[in-house]
Amino acid sequence: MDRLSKLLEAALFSASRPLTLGELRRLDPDASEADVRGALESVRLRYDEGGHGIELVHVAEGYQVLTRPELADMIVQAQLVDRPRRLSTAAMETLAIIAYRQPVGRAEVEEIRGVAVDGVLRLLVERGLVDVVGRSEGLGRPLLYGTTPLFLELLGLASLDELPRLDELSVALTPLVAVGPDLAP
Amino acid sequence: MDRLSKLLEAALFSASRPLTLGELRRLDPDASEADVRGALESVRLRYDEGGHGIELVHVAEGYQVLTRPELADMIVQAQLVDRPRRLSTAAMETLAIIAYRQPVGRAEVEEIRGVAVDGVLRLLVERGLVDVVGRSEGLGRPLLYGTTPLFLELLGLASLDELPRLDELSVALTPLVAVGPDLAP
Amino acid sequence: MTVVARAAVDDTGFIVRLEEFSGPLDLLLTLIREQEIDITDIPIAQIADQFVAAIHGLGLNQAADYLEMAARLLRIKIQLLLPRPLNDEDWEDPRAELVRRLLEYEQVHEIVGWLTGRATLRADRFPRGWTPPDPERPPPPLILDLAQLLQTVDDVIRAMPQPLLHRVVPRPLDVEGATRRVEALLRERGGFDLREAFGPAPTPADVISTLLAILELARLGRVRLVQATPFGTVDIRRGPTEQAA
Repeated sequence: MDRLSKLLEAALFSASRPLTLGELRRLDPDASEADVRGALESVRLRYDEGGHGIELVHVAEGYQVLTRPELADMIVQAQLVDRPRRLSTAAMETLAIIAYRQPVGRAEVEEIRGVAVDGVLRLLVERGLVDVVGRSEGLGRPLLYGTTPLFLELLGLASLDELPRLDELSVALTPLVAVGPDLAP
Repeated sequence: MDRLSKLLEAALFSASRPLTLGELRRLDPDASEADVRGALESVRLRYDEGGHGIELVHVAEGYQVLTRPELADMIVQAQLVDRPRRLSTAAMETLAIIAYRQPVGRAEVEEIRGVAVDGVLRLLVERGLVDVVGRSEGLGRPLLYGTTPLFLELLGLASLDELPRLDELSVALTPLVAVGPDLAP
Repeated sequence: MTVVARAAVDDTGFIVRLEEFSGPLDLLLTLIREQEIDITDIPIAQIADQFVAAIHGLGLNQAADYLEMAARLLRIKIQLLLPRPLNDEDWEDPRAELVRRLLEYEQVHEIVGWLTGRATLRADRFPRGWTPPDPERPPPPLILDLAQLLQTVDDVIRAMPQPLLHRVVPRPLDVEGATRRVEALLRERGGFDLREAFGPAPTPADVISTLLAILELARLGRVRLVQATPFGTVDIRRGPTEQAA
């Protein structure tokens, strides 16, 4: 491996989260973006072709080294690592609505789910999956919520663009993305 | 890499601590201790001879994959390891009270939050968000705290005047403004 | 109906299985799916009764969100029962808004399924478990944002332990009053139509309060709810109830 690839590999190992291209470039001020991309590619190839148990993944607008999925069962069975806990349906529904309608206020989420969401929303913020991204101009200037990079990371998505488009869903309806105080189509 | 080496690599990568030979053997009940030692050796050689930025290290508690020490400085300098941090809820609450009531003494903050704030207050001073701005005329002449220029900088505010006035905040604030003349910013 | 069989009410009548459904729309959609009903042509009378029975059976009859939906369904049911002039072009199907919400919710459901699938796949790939301990170096960059600060100001003020801040809000639901009204009607007549119980020009709060009162009285075995025909009116009668609703 060349020097830059080696450095990138070490940096990706040291960080507990995906690193963006911009962050990786900070490792070597002399390296161009193309250099960094090339070095990342060489790390990726090395893992893939050398039959490694880890791989380089493009996720959450950055890059991260993760173990290969086919090894998970054996590692869990050996009780060396636990799988992350699943979110409740209530939390997933709230997350789904925020993902598609962000920035979105609590009232709109409650309108769609038909229940109060205070507790669930607080949990999602505490877990770092959702965050306050601003305030609406509307009455009482309610807080607006959006998803975080950790949300993408835990779903293995490179960006929000990878979420299924609404017209790809089997339940066709007026676009959820059309943000408005009035939800009527 | 053979199957066992691949599995060892993934387990060593994902475990939160060094793994002993005994733990590694749990990954494959059919593997002998010699098999595991052999596979570990092949992982070690792979890292050393392939010019990787990581290495397999045998420490007192077991085996671990670590980044190579000579790369550590560059990674630290690029400040990639840490996630930018947010303040805890406790710190944020204390900061919010100080921002709106400054100059304010510790006792008053504690009265509002209903808990002791020594530790949190010290943290805010250490992080340069809050500082002692004077002494009260009251009994014991307690220290008074206020926010710093760094506080404004992190919020992107030019001056304290740009903090939204309390009466612009949500409806929940209204009664407070009514009962406490001393709460106005 | 399997929905009701899945849960039981505990002795106190307290909500025991709220987590079974993520909300009233979830329960409603489950009812509709189990019976393979066309979502755009919901037999409201039937579904409304099943919904009321289900929330009662699940011990959800004290959860405001479910009660609100129950009241909404009963209102639609009543609207559909009202005679309407022939060839009335302005007539709007009272179910339309409910159908829209159900479809929207179904879409959310589908997204949840997709997200859950992705999360499950991702859960099989582990990040590095051990990361280096912090050496001696400046603390990581701090994030501070105004929205969060403002939210915190809200939270602090809401949580302030000062009795001065208490504000008395008139309780919108008056279950006690509704209970007295229903009991008075019962004493007077021994049985009456559900709509009479709501009183003249009821507000949504009146409807919910009345519904809550009737369900509570039914639970205590003091009234019996009878529906003679599938699309008929619901009668409230004095006497023990063998089967709730």
